[in-house]
Amino acid sequence: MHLVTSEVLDLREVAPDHWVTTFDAPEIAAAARPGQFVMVRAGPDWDPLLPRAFSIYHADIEAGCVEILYRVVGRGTRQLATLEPGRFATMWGPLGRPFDLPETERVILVAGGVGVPPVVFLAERLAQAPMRLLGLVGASSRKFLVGVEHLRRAGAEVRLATDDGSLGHHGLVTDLLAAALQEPGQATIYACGPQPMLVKTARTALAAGVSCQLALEAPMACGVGACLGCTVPRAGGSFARVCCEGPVFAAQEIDWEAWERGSI
Amino acid sequence: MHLVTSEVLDLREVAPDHWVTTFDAPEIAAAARPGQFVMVRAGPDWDPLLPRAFSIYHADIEAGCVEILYRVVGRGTRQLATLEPGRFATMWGPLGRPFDLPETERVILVAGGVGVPPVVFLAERLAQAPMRLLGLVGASSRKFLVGVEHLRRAGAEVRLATDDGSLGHHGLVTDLLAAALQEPGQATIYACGPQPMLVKTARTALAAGVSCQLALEAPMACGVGACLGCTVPRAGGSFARVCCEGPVFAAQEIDWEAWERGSI
Amino acid sequence: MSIEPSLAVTIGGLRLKNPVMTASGCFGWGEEFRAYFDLNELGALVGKAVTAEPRPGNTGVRIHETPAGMLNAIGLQNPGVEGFIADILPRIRDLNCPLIANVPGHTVAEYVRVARRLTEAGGIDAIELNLSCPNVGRGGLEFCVAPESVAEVVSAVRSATRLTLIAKLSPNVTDVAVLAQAAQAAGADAISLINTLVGMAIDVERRRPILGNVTGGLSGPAIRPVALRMVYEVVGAVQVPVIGIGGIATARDALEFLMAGATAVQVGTANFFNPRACPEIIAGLRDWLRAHGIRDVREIIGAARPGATPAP
Amino acid sequence: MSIEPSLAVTIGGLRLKNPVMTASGCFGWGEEFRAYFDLNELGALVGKAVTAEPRPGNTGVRIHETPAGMLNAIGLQNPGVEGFIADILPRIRDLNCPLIANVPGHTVAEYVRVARRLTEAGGIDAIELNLSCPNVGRGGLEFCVAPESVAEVVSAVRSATRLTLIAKLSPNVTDVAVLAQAAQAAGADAISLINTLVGMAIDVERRRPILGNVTGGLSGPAIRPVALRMVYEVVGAVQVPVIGIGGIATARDALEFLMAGATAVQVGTANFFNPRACPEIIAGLRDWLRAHGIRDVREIIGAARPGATPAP
Ligand SMILES: Cc1cc2nc3c(=O)[nH]c(=O)nc-3n(C[C@H](O)[C@H](O)[C@H](O)COP(=O)(O)OP(=O)(O)OC[C@H]3O[C@@H](n4cnc5c(N)ncnc54)[C@H](O)[C@@H]3O)c2cc1C
Ligand SMILES: Cc1cc2nc3c(=O)[nH]c(=O)nc-3n(C[C@H](O)[C@H](O)[C@H](O)COP(=O)(O)OP(=O)(O)OC[C@H]3O[C@@H](n4cnc5c(N)ncnc54)[C@H](O)[C@@H]3O)c2cc1C
Ligand SMILES: Cc1cc2nc3c(=O)[nH]c(=O)nc-3n(C[C@H](O)[C@H](O)[C@H](O)COP(=O)(O)O)c2cc1C
Ligand SMILES: Cc1cc2nc3c(=O)[nH]c(=O)nc-3n(C[C@H](O)[C@H](O)[C@H](O)COP(=O)(O)O)c2cc1C
Ligand code: FES
Ligand code: FES
Repeated sequence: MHLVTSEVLDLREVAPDHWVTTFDAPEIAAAARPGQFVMVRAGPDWDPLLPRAFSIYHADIEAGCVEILYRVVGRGTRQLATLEPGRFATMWGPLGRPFDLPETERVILVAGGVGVPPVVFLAERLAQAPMRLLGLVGASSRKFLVGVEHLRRAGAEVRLATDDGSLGHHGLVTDLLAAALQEPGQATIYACGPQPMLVKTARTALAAGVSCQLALEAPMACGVGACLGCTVPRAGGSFARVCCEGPVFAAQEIDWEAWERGSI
Repeated sequence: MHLVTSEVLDLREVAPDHWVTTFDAPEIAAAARPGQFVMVRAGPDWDPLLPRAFSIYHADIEAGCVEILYRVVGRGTRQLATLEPGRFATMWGPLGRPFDLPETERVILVAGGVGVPPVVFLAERLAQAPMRLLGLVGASSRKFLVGVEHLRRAGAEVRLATDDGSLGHHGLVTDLLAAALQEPGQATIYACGPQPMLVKTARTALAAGVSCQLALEAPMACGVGACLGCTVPRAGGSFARVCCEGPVFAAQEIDWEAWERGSI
Repeated sequence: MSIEPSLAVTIGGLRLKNPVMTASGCFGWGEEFRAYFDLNELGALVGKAVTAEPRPGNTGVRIHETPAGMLNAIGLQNPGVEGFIADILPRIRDLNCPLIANVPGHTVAEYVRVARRLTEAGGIDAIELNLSCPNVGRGGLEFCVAPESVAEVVSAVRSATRLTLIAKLSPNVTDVAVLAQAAQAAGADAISLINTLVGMAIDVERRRPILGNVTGGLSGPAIRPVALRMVYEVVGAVQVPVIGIGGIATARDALEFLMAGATAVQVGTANFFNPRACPEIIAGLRDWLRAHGIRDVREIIGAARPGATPAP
Repeated sequence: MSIEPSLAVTIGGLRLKNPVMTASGCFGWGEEFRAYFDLNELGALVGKAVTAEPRPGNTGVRIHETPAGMLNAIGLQNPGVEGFIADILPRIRDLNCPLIANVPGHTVAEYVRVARRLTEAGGIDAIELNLSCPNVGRGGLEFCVAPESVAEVVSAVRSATRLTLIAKLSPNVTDVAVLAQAAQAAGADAISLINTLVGMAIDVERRRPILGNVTGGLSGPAIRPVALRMVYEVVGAVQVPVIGIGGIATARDALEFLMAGATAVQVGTANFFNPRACPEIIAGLRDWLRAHGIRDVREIIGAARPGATPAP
């Protein structure tokens, strides 16, 4: 874990309201593994107060930089998107439990909305591996489909879904998953996205008996395991902290029904 | 009074930690008079919460822009100095009672530290007037002397004082005032600066029977007369609001002793 | 839906065209804001505190910024009820929105005297009893903490005026709901809350309290969660309308209070950092209702309370 | 001056190398922070609440950001006193700074039982009685409001342990000084305050309270002015040392509490937004004292109180 004052090297809008910020953070880049995240504070004042968690989108060990991809939805992301190159943010990480690497011949990557980053990072790390990558990417509309080129560059076949049908399958990305599971070859599923998508994906995987790892989100204060704010219900009965026991969980570790019920 | 979302046109550091921001604010520029101020909020979030008051340094009616000069000392000014050209701030004004224009043959402008702006603005408006301008400018050290060139360009003779003797008189700017008052010709004094400088200036002027107007500062919440936070003791006994009954007061209007006592 | 939603609500005898009022001490008597918007847009205008005698206010520093909030120790500076009636009232009488006077006091007699004079003078539509001003020595402070004294003040003033009577409560108590019940039982037409939390700040370099008065009242967005919780509690404890106050700066903030069960809200500190806060909140409420296909703001009052119809 | 200032202070039987502790529930048992600094730098480590039985914690949303603050409704999740002694204590025993356990309770017996087991187990240097947890139903809440119940809990635990005993008070009361006096009279070695203010937030789109528990505790810089005022009040009312808590995020904030008369401070929420908050505050205190030529931090304790020597 490294706590750094990190310079912004680049800031670009990759889709409407979707931004990528590149930070100079060599120690974090060197340690980062797909599925992990960083905590970022973008300003010196007390509102917004808490850091925000962002999945690592790219970690370039040689260039020593870390990229995050985010959608501007509230105070934290709005503030972040004003940090032009040359400005600084405080960042700590890499945090959390990363994806376990696959041992199957096929890998299915399922991403919804701004759930793309960890899945892209994983695909890049698997680009040289001897397995077939299939990326299923969903968004509300074609203009919000991000990270697709990165998946293709990593050698993945990509199938798309949009809620409004403006590109690819007209419907949910999880619709594509059922079909993909019918195809031959043992697969491992990796998923990140909004809660309903994750719940659906987990249930599909559990029903099909396919190994599945999901990167979860929960409201976080500290990101390091201290506040107990980010808990999700474990299949066993107790609570697990998303920030340090996750964010990646295997499908069978979570009590999906309880999580659905307890969510805002 | 105009409330505008104003674009930053220019931001430059004119001395260590001293910045000038130029805002696009045609209505305010057109209405501004020397001694008046604007309230500025530089960010969308709630910390810092309150707007900050800044004297108008320049108001260019033709270009439609307003300039302020400030020293970065706390949260508000630090935030302001991050607003690069193209960013926006909320601004309202011009506010407060301006300087009454002089009717004497000589005008003595006394400025300490970041008290320079209203005095420079006044000098510029008097540049074409048939009177002699004498600027007395003080700062802790030569590198913090700002606005001097503007005073000279407006036709003023300028005398300097620094606390550390690095340029001009080694001592306080108010030391220069006593000497200046000995010189021939009836004078009006205009002053802006830290509280001790204003108190000294007012007492010197009252003792010499010379007309004197001073631009005061007080902690402000609203800047428009509503909160009653910015009061200073009147010579009569009651309180005056700096934001709307001032910031400019004649020397005889204020109970200087009570103000000194009550200050933080 | 393109139907214009209705924003009107009723508080005692007051009909408000919308649920947004100004908070006492944060808007003068409105004159300072005429340059920024048409005051007639307001649901009601609550003015500065009016005391029996003129008050000069506190010496020394009166306000200090804190994280997402501010401390004030103004000390009830005002020209007294006679000065108010002679000098201020004539200038604001023409306004086309209800005018509410805020009345603090040291003794029951003082509350009654001011309320009576304001009623006689005419032009004022409601009286908000400030049962909680922490800034003037012990003034008013004794009235905020015990239900008996709240009841005493409210029933004495109730007998002295036919105007709508609002009891404004202090948050610096263990159980605000009990005070609200006492005020209701004594004849208050409505409860408003919260007044400021008592706070303080120290100037570390000078090693002394920053405010001339040592302590002051904390207001602004920082206190909003506390205010909302107290409003939620009080709405569950009384039947009269509750007016929510504390840190409201946006239409979304106002919606939180309405959904907690407040019939109306007051906007205080926000006027200082945005002179157009009130009209923006009113417009924002209207837009939100329209966007959600809600025809009447009263449909969402209490919508987040147990038993309310869940969001569609 | 180049002399290294002394930061050491004493709280009951505890000698602290500096006056900066962590606040309960905001630092785990420190293990999460070992990656960010050497925990032995701390004046003391106050750990998570330890209850008699294991507690799963609350369901639903547990934290929510507010302006310059946050709400939490964790629900005292912890493995219970036996789980703590078996699993956590062995891992932290080696620390070279005093360890303080925070103990909430539903009944006097529960407080006593946990305090006794922790004393027997060894390795814990002080017990902080959490007399104010607002998050678990009525749990603890009854103990915070009446001086009699505070006294009852404190004196029962006092008889059960020889460890330094700190009474942590709730700010959600009319008169915190009276509670502090009750705790002192019953044998508390120190008073710590404040715990969180009860607050709430509503999700306007879903029309329901955001927190699973409806209300939660407000902490962070937003509450600092209230905390400072209460500390200032309590220091004037008791003779035992007072530990200031609430919104402390910088050395300047800590200095405000020390100058108000606190002997030490606790840092809570700041650990979440800056994992190095504690060591930075300790270093900042040292730098400030050095820059001001002060050799001993105790010289500035109470420096902003009436009668203290004014700043040079
Ligand atoms: C492990 C992890 C990884 C993450 N990775 C990413 C990532 O890669 N990219 C990404 O974009 N995000 C990611 N997130 C989410 C991210 O941390 C932020 O929560 C998110 O970006 C929103 O932050 P914000 O400050 O902009 O919005 P906030 O201001 O925190 O608001 C968040 C949402 O809640 C709503 N909201 C706020 N206040 C209220 C209220 N009072 N009532 C009702 N609704 C309200 C807002 O409208 C907004 O939609 C991740 C989160 C976790 C836990
Ligand atoms: C009419 C008027 C005109 C003005 N014109 C100008 C101008 O032209 N140029 C200009 O630079 N300024 C001007 N000011 C002052 C300006 O409004 C700001 O107050 C000033 O710039 C400092 O703002 P800040 O937000 O940076 O500092 P703040 O964060 O508000 O702090 C102000 C000072 O107080 C100190 N401080 C803050 N908190 C504490 C605390 N808890 N304890 C002890 N000390 C504390 C800070 O260190 C700092 O020195 C004017 C003020 C008025 C009223
Ligand atoms: C500068 C100032 C002056 C105030 N004066 C009064 C007053 O005279 N009477 C009163 O009942 N409340 C007074 N208040 C309290 C407000 O009306 C309101 O209850 C409180 O500030 C919380 O709301 P806010 O957070 O929106 O400001 C004052 C508040 C401020 C900030
Ligand atoms: C997430 C969280 C959990 C907390 N848990 C406890 C607790 O278990 N026991 C306790 O006495 N206080 C608890 N507190 C209160 C803090 O110890 C502290 O009193 C309060 O947060 C104010 O300090 P701060 O503003 O520095 O956070 C908790 C606070 C937070 C934010
Ligand atoms: S975010 Fe604090 S424990 Fe996970
Ligand atoms: S700043 Fe509010 S009255 Fe002057």
